[in-house]
Amino acid sequence: MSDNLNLPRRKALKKIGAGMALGASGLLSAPAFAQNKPLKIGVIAPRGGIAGTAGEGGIRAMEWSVAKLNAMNGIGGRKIELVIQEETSPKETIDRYRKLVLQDRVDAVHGVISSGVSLALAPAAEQSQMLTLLWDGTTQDGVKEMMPNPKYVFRAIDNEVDAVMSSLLAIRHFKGSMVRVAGINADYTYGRNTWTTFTAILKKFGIAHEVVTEQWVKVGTMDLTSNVATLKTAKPDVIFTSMLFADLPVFMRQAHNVGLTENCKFVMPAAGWQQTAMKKEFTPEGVVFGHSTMYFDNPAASPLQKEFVRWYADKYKDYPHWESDRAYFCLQLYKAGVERALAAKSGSWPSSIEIAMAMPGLKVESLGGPASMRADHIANQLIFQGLTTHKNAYDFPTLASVETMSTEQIQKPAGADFWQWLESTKFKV
Amino acid sequence: MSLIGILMAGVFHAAALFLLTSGLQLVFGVQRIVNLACGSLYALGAYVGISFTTWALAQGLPVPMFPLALLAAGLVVGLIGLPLERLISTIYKRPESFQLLLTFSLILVFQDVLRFFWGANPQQLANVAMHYGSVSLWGAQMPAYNVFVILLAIATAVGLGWFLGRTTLGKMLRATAENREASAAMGVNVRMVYLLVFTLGTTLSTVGGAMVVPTAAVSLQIGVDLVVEAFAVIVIGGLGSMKGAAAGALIVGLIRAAALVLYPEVEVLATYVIVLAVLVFKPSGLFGKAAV
Amino acid sequence: MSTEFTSVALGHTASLRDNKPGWFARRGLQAAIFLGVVALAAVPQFADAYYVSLGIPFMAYAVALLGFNLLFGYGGLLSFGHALFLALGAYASAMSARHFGLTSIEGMLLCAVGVSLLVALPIAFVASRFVGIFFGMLTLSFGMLFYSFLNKFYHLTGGDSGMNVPQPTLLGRSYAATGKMEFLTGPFYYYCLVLLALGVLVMWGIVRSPYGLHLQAARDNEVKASYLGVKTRQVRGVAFLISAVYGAVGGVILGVNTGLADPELAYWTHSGHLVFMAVLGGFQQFLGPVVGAFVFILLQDELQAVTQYWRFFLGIVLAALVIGMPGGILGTVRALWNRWRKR
Amino acid sequence: MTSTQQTPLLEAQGVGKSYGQFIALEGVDLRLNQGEFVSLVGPNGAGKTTLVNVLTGFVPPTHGRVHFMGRDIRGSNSVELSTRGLARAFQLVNVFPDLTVRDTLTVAACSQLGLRWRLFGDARSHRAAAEVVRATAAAFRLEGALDIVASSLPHGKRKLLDVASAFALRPKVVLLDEPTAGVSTADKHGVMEALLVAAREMKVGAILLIEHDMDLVRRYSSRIVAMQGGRKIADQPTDDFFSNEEILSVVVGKLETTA
Repeated sequence: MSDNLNLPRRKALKKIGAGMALGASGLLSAPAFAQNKPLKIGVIAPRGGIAGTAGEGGIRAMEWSVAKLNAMNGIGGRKIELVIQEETSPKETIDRYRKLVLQDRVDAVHGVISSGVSLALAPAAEQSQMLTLLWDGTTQDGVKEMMPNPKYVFRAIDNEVDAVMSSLLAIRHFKGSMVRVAGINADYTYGRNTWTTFTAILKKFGIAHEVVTEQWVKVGTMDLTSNVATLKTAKPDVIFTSMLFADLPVFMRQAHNVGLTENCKFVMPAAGWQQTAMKKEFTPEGVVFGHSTMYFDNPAASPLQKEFVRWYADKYKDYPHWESDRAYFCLQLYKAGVERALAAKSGSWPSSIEIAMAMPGLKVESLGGPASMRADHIANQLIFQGLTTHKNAYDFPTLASVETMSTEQIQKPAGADFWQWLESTKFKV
Repeated sequence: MSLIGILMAGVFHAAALFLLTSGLQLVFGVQRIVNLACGSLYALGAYVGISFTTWALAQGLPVPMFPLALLAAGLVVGLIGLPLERLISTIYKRPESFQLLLTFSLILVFQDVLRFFWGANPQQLANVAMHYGSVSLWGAQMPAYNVFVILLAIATAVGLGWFLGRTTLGKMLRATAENREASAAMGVNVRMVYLLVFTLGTTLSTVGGAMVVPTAAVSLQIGVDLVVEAFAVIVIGGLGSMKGAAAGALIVGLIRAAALVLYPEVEVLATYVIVLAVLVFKPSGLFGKAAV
Repeated sequence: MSTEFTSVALGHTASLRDNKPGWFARRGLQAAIFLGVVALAAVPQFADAYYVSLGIPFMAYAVALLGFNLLFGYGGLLSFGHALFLALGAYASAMSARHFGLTSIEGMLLCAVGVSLLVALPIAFVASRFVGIFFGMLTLSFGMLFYSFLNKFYHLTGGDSGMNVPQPTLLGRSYAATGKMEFLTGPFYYYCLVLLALGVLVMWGIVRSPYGLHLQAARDNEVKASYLGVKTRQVRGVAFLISAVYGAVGGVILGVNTGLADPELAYWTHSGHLVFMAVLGGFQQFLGPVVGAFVFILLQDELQAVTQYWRFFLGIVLAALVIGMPGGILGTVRALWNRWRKR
Repeated sequence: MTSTQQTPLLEAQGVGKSYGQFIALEGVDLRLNQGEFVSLVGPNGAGKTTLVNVLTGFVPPTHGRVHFMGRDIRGSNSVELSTRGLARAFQLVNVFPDLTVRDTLTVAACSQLGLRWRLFGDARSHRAAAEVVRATAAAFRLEGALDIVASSLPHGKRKLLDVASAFALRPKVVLLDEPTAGVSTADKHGVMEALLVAAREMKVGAILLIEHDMDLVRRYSSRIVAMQGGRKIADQPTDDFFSNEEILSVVVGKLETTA
């Protein structure tokens, strides 16, 4: 054991001198570094715990597309090398982020799923001038405070977008039979925001409704029978839930088992993460079911997506969800950014800031479809939702018909405040 | 609107909690050991239960038999109590705090062992629980299996009561709990008693996990999450008391249900408030012996 | 009975021998402290920036554990909810920044100390009645109560996303110009080092003081102590307060380091890691916790680098320590040293 | 024998203690005057230790009251009484296993000097405290062992340390519960001698000794109180006591059966 303990110390001593060379700054991909060096990309994603599923989805897509890119000539002639770190609590993750920046000397960092971590990382990224592309986990509240006009941080689409779209779909499909409304959502910022969004949009469209119960469950709770019973007694017409972790299938199963699913509609903006766990036996048809930026079974999907889904299904006996698309999008965007910057510098390797400057406005082909990066470093992508059906070969429901909306219609414009925008803007159902 | 449904849900939650804590209480009652890893054992039972039952059903086990498969799985993994007891026995003579430490280390180990075999994704059993359909109690619909779990908890409580109270072995355990030296002098093989009690306690947890999982799912997280609820139960009920476990479980279960109806915001906090109130006004818990 | 247990356990690795003015205790300890400070001060000069940045969480935990060990090592009280006070420190600095616009770390520290005392007082009042497992469970309950409070009152605490902890000024000097990493691995590193050194000196004074002796007497034998005029309950209560303050100071450092105060800081497994570090270094030695924090940080870092199953190996290490090496690293070193001197 | 007119240092009037139905003490009167060395004898379970517990405020009596230096001790616990000068040594070896002899004595010295809440400064180098420690150690011949951890002391010495720590409080009255239990007959006298010397040097007012060894009792005590079944059955000067056959037979007889 003792030498086990000494190991890192020795390592630290070996690093004498090396440390000062580049100090703590993130200006690592300077022209000085030869093109032939591999391009190191740090990946931070959860591997265990409630978000483990999501993390895996992203990492797998990353590995898939890296393999493809490296088969050609990588990015800008440099082969890609992934350095994967686990995303846990913000405190620990920030240490691993620094490890990527300072020790592994990565050229960019991709990933991150939980809002808490993304909020801790963003300032660190700006300060260490490390190009950082977030897959997910960007709720409104913190973002305003923590990421004012970022230089190096690029965010996925707003988390609230899915809720906006499914609220609109709910109105389209359930209008008239939406008097008694209930909500059961995870007891944290995302859950609260999505629920507020839903009720706000109902008001906007003058849907006369009564909120019969609002429930906030601790993320990862595995026994929701009491909540379900309470919902049952509240006799809602529609239940809105943005739960998206393992607790969602548990909720549906327990809801089904007391007959809550019989005469009540469901709205689930973010159920896609759990798609394969939402078995037919307890997930009814006619649920507003959100797949965010990628729906694996989309008949109109691009050949690219079809190819990926096939590979994924063969390799993992499972079907990919939107986190795969997010990861793929970030990598493609980064590639496009590097290439544009390279062209601008006529071939000599660009610095982080040059790449960062190159990315806004870029359009790339992501798994889910065409996607682009806005000037305010927020993504524009397509969102896929629809009503569930059991008419398929799987043991879980799919979408009867795929509704597609672009975030250009349902995402707050650059610089706007989400809630004010939600008030003012006109949506069409 | 009928509150029965909510009430029953509370009782069901209580039943699950009792199955989780009864083992904890038994072990503490006899050995004065608090096993922080109880949640992990519960999770272990659930994971193994799912895998084994799924396999058994695939092998053509008639669906109505699935509880037997779960029970079998729970009982078999319960045997892990034997090596664990041997491990913990190395620190019987140390201060109580050391048990907390050792069992905490077990949590870390279990978390990754479970992850290694079952992966990061939460596991669930096919919805066989609904095979028995649901029953209607005073107008409230409830899956028959949930009622079965409640009955199982009651049976466990009664069974343990009878075992500890009536059987000679049970009396022997109680004697050991009262005074280790004396009963050793009277020829009780304390070492065997401890081995037995700890394994029994472990088995209660694993069986609990296995039997409850069809109504929900199991994730790596519950290993640490359940510890908190379990502590709430035994602090309220009183360490080492079976009555306490039952009472504590009922209180926590019903408080939660009640909070959901009255004021959902305080669902979690309410439990802690009760816990602290008990600690301040009746430190020994409702049925516990003196705390200090 | 339990006092008998204690005596057996703590007796077998003649604990806290710093009471005994042998060479190791007097010279050795002073030398160790001095060399330690010098070595730490030198680290940024040669070590890789990453390891320098690891030095900050290390010092944060070292400070917190000094307090924790007054409770555990000297008071015989194992708190399984001590992360509460680290979280409190972090949140106090975040709130003082947001609500009172405090930007100086001194202000944050003062805030944290004040708040931690306010919170610790009622807890100490209740907790000082308990020992052993009950104390552990009680503190765990309080810790989790705070955890769910942080999650529930999100409009106050930011819920799961936590609160931003801005880069503070040190001694009135602002480092807004310097990047965060330069700030952390430069001035802030040395600032923390000074805090740690002060923390060590103050704690060294406390454990040798009459009060410190009374605390140990209460740990070893409550009844006998009371007959020698030791106010066991009050003495323990005060130990809890002091440890709370140390925890909060550690929390401030941690908060500045992460730039965020988040609820996970208060989750009970974080407390478990604190205990782990104390035992790893040797809770029966004055400097044990500091060594523990140091080794734990490097150990965790190394394990995470080599395997995604690092928790498993941490668990194995902890179990091995508890069973085979209860003296921890320093305890074992001390034992070996004594044997060597006998020859 | 001192005059009984003066207010006794320690006085119990009709003290009774019962746990549920079980009556541990019943109507016990006891006076302990300046300069007295009283021995408390009786078979096991006679209630001797319970009496001492009551006298030191460790357990409250169910009946009667106890006065220490003229003041009713009701409501004051062993901590206060010990600082006011009522010290006790225990039947079981009961020191602090992990503290050195010096520290153990210092603990007492600090409470006696009211240094309890001094949070800083080395207690061992506090002049007054150090002086108390030195004197006590000297009186009990422990100077040699000052820096040895209690748990590694030989049994006899540990016993001494327990008594010594009580004396380090500079008490008016010391209650000793079989200070020589488990000590070899040879050492017993050593302990007692040391104890008396110390008592004289430290101006201890009175000593109450619980003892089974009749030679010790006969040799050192000025008065003897005999108990049985929670009652006081005799309270006489030593010589009268040892000439009182039937009482002696009760006590000694019981002793032989138990011994």
